[in-house]
Amino acid sequence: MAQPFRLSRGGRIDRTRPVRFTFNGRTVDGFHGDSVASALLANGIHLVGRSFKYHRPRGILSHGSDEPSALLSVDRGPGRVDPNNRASVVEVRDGLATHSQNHWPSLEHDVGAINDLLSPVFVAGFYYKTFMWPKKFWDQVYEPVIRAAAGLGKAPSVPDPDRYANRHAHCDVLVVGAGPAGLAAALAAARTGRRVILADEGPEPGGTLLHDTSAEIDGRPAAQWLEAALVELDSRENVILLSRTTAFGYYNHNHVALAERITDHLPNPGTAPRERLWQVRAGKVVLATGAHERPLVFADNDRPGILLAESVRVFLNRYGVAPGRRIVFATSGVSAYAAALDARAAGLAVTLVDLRSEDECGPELASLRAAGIEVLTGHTVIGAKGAKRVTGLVVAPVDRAGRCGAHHLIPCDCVGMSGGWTPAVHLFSQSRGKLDYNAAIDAFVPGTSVQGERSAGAAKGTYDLAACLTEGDAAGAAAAGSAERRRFTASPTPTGFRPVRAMPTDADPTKVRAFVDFQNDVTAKDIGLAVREGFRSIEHVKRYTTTGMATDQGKTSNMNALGLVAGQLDTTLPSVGTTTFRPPYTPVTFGTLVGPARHALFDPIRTTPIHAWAEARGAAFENVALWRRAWYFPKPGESMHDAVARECKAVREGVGIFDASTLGKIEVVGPDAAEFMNRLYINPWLKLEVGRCRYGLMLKEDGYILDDGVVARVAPDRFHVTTTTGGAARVLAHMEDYLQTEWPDLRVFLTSTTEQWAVIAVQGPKARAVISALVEGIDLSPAAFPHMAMRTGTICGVPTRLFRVSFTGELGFEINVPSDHALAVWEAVHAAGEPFGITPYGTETMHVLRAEKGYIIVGQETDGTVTPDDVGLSGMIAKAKKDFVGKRSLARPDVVAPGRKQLVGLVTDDPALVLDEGAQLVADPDQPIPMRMLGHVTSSYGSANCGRSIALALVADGRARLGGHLHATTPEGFARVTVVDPVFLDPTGERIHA
Amino acid sequence: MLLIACPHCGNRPETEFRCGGQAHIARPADPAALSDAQWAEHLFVRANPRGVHAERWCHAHGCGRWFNALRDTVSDRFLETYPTGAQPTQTSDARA
Amino acid sequence: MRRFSLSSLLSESLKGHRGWGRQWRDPQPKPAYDVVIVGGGGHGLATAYYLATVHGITNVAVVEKGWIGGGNTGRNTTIIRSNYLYDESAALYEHALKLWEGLSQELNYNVMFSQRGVLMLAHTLHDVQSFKRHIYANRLNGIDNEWLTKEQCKDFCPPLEIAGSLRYPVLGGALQRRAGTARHDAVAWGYARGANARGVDIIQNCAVTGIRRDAAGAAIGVETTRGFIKAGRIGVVAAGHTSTVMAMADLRMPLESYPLQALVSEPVKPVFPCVVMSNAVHAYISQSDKGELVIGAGTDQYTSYSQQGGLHITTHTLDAICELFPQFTRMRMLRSWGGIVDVTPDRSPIIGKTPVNNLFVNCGWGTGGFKATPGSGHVFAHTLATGEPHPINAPFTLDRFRTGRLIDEAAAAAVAH
Amino acid sequence: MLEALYRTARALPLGRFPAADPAGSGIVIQPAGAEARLSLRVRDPVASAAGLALDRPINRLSGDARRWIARLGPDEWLIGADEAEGDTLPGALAADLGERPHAIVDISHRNVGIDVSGARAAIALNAGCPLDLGEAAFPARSATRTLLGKAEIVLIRRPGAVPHYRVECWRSFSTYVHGFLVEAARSAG
Repeated sequence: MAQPFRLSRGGRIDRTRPVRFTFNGRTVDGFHGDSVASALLANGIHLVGRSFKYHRPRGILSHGSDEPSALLSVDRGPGRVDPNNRASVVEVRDGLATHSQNHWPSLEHDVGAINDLLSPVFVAGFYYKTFMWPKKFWDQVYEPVIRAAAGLGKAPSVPDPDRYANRHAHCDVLVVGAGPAGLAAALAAARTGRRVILADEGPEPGGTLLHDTSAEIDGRPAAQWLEAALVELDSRENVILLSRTTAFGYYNHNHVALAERITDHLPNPGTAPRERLWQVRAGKVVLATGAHERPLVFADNDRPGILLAESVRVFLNRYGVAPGRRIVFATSGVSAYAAALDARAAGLAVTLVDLRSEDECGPELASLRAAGIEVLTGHTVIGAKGAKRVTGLVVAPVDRAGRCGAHHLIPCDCVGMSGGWTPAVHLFSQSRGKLDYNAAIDAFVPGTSVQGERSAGAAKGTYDLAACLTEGDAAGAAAAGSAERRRFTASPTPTGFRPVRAMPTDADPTKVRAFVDFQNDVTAKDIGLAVREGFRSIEHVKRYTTTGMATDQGKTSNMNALGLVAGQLDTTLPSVGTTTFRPPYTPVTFGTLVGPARHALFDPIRTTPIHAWAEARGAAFENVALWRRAWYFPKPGESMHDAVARECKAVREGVGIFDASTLGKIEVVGPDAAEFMNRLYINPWLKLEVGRCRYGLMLKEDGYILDDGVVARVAPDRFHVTTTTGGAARVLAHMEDYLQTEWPDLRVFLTSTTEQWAVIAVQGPKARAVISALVEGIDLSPAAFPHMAMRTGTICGVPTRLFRVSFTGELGFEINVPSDHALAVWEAVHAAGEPFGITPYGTETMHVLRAEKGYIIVGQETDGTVTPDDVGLSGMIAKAKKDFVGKRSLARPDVVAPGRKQLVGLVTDDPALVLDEGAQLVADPDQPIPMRMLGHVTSSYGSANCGRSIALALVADGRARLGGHLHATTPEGFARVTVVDPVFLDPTGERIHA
Repeated sequence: MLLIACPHCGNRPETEFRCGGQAHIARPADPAALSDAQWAEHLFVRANPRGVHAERWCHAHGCGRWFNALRDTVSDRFLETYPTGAQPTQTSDARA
Repeated sequence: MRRFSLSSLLSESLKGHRGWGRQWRDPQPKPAYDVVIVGGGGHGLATAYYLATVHGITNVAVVEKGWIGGGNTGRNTTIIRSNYLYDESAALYEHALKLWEGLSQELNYNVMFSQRGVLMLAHTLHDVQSFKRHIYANRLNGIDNEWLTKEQCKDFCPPLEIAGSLRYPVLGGALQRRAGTARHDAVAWGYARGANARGVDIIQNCAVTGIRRDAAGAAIGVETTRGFIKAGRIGVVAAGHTSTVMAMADLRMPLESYPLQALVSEPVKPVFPCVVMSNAVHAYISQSDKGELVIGAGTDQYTSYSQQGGLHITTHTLDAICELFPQFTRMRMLRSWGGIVDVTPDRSPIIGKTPVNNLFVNCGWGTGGFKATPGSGHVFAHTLATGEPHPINAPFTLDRFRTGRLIDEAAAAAVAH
Repeated sequence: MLEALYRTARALPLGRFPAADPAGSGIVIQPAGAEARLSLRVRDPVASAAGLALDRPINRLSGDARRWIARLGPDEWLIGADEAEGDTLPGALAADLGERPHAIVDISHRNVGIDVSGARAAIALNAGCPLDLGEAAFPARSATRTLLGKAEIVLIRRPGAVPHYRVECWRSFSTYVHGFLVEAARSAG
């Protein structure tokens, strides 16, 4: 398509590099350097979307990230489709496919536009007043319809092929915004040698200098000054200059988040990440974020072709595009004059309508008229004509009292409107700085700072170019700790305006649709209704009308909304309040925030040195905390049930081998180690002999079980502590806390050795026979090496701490070897065990075997509300100890009261029935609901060794119920169970001492 | 993410630290001598001031040391950090 | 009170909606009330509403330092469910859920209670055991909650990734079909309008600065920025600020106030049909009527009144969301914010009397208070009206921390929300 | 004899990864070979033990590439040495520390080392490490425990003309840490 609205010259686009993309399937030509918005306008396309609620035709309002209306779905190839992109910030590139949103069947003919006819009903908050009858209809009819109508674009539906990156960065001075103030700040800071990061959201630094083509700085054209500034910044190693990078969040202690868009504008992104999150910790921050222009509020001000005045100027000067051939500028201030002059200079027909009276207007008026522009002062805009494109503006003279004279239609194909300026104080507000209202410029500006930042330029309400530069320089220098200051000269930038909340009109108010929030379809009438209904805080008005809640977060609408509320309440703006700005400044992809933390890097997968062996053997794995543990080892064709039954039998009848490396291990060393252990565990430690082990139980201070594990005394001043797999980090932290903060006098040191030692458990009657040939330096005979002993020696030539312990109830050894030797030792043990039929087993078999013995697992039988007595372990408590962590809590009234749940065994009437873990227990299954629950099943297995199912449970007064019956819930109903002792096998423990 | 001055390592990002709640709550020398109410107070009742708060931090992914800090819970600004067992030079609203 | 209905809406639409009056008055505080409620959030306003409607006590003031519903009521992710483990919690939240089911009609205000189902994902064998414990307990308490296989989870929530290759594969889930979401602001406004219509004074921009007590120590009124207000009984429902208010009566509370963050995406067409919670990877997500994905993040580790937390809390949550829903990496975060949640040692609320006569408290809802709003207000109104707890809130005493009779759902289930 | 036998058999978890410059970005990621490592804890240290300086500031490295000591906290040091020294070094340290309460714990197999070098190495590390790795804040001979993504590491900057960092992590995290560094190098552009 030819570009009929492309000006013959000018702009920063590269006319030697044509670019071709599509809009709703139609081919659109542009140039490198175009935004989608500028290219569409160059081709005369103004209708680009439908509004959220009323499905009104919408065009392009702005040239920047404040754009509320021109939201497109952008397709960058398979898997790279996403909605709600602002046409004004998406850069064109070959092959880009863009689509308008929120219409059916087409953008031009949208059935949803019926809503516009119903707009008298669909006012602010109408949905709170209806859709309540019949009650069932909300879920089934109303809500689905409302949802289908809402929602703008479509969410991506397939996984994203792009990668995202993260970078933590530090600098002395972070400058946000590379307009004149930001550039001056960055230059001043950079010259001190300090580390500077300068971030700008646009593809090209320069801000207003990119389109303020008539400006001069220090006697030369602004474009030259800009080029020199960029060359200097680029040459300095202490400066990082980031384009396409939005500072979107200002968090605590000068932690500022930036989103850098790396590849979206590239036709061939290669392997680069799509976007990068910069987490900058800045010494000082300079906020030079500029200002946003305010739309004027008049009837049908949302018609395609109606733009912000400064945006018209941007399209003309920066992109070489005429948004129309017959342009009317409507304004209440002087800044639009520059746009009008530039439009006239581009050869366009221009009329300017200024709300201000002739004497309110400044000397600039004369220059406009001198340029041949028709200027109507003291005129209001009554409304716009046209539907899918503006065709004219109805204006009328208006006096100071707001009385309108005769209406007059100015035909046009484009309107540039300006209601003044709003400093972009978002980041300042996010930094928790307090905003002050400056009546002179009718704006909230940065007031008291809370963090180490300063604002400069338009972000601070300073609009004049020379003042922006001077202020930026001062801010940058001060942030860098320099006393040097520069003064700049520049061409003047007239910016005064008369604040106007809604343009005066004499039209029937019930017929006027004057939009405040374009995207969310909030009109001035809606604001009025909210105030009438008692919503007076601006936060209430926002929430009731949804003004400022759209994807632009009210950048163009907030001040108009605030002003309308204040006007209606006849009060000042500050007393209505300003909304607190929250991150992000502009929407940020989840991918940017997630960064590399996807797939394998989402969370570490911890594996043991023996993992590869288990994998090769076809083991199934389960996740336990961050670990991946072998769950069971199915042989070909075996079900889990079969495999576990086989493994269980093998351990009791022969020998099994189990990877227990994930057990937490802590080396507790020091002269006071025993005393330390004594204070932390419920049982006694002072008299444990070197070379002996003890099962320890540890409580939190609230008396509930925290963790357990076997502990060996390696030397008088050295303990080898084990913890549960999931509890390792928690226990070490718990120990360090008490050691450092409660008992700093104890001479004890703690070191995690979880991963120093791999643990190979060899369990079963043949265990001794299997390892005896491999072990050197340790007498394995039962007399010399009894149950609950620990010896050091070597196995397969590798030094070992060999524990004779058992979590199965069988004769057993846990071979601790340094991790890098574990696989070799495991393979050697396995080979030595083959004549004995050694069977590798996983966590499931481990669970079954210990349940057969009634051994608890912390986290399964206990849940953070269970005391030692509840699980039948109160006998472990050292009676002689006056105190240990948690002891006092065991004497609380409700902990000693009868009725607590106690650990018992359960057997079902049907030996084949395996209860669900978590099944609840009742005495009478026929009682009415709600039933009285007596406890629940904590562990439940089919036990091949018992020849039936078994279960452990916590039951109220359980130990008094032995032999009694209860009923356990099943998916279908209930099953009768008998309460039994929790030890199902070998209650006297003969096997373990074999 | 807060920036926290570890007394040993200097300014470090919050993710390296673990917050341990209110500081200066000493474990009673003889818990058995306390009434249930006193023990509950020790275990559960916490100063929760809107303002300067003395709290415990551990540089868990750093030097591993516990220390104390005064922080304003409204601005989240740290007034000072100081070693476990020491007293702050400034006063907090929350006197334990 | 002008009744809301389709016909009143239509008739107003012909008249430019000039006929709608204020939804609640803006009264000057009277010198004395039978009951003064400190805190104009959902719980406080519901309390006032039920004092008026159930107990006939209408000489009531709700005193709010800012604007009503501006605290956690307007900052939460609006999840409503009742599938709690313990009898005490289950009774409390089920009481609330039953009230939710008729609330729009009761209040004549569409609170958009949407019973879209809350699906809690199990990622480990431990989760499976824990969820089944909940499901069975709920069954015996008459509360719906059912186990879904992972394939059934996918059917119920099509965007969910259930591949075994996930870091924490989905093993199944617990679904409460009656659970869902509601429009948070409307709850505050609906209760305010209903209470106002029955004579309750809702006094905004009025901060409590002190609690006045008589010689015997009993509370007799509140000092405020708009003067002293005498009160027969005082109910403090101040969420994150409870410690500060109670300190005015020299009471120290087992509470800590943490920042809790949440965020929404840009609005998109319906893509997410239910609420999904995943404790193992720390995420919960739903889609609002407006089309935004509403995502709850975690609490920061330190206490704060700043309503602002760290970025790492947000990124951590989104890591988990994008692990479960990998197609959402190209969605964009539109808005994030923080609330201040008051957390008790057992993460269950405190609703009832205090050691100070005539002073009552309703606090400690932590990260999950919104779902309880109607039930909380209902039982607290009973407590304020009669001076004694309703049977449902009787276990939620301050004294349980002395006796050890804690109601620790989180310890039992490791469920954060 | 047995000693020699088992040492040759030490199976390092990252043994299969060769040195790599995954992105062609000049960032070389090289899993370290087998080393001896000790955790030393002592409250009131002597100036040096076994020839290793204990009196350097916290978060400083001393020694050389084959025998180094990093002070990680007021009473904590991480010591690295040639594998052959693993058996003798604890005794030598203990002898010099005498009666001072201390703990020497062998963690040779707990820790895994990955060397990251190149002019842009710090950029790759900063993909997951939140510290300021600039010259002033983290000069050569800096050493500290910190984070890389979701894993705890010890980060050491070795002296030398080209930036050279040693990342030490626990054994079971080494796959994650290595994978993270490779991804970071790819994205460091």
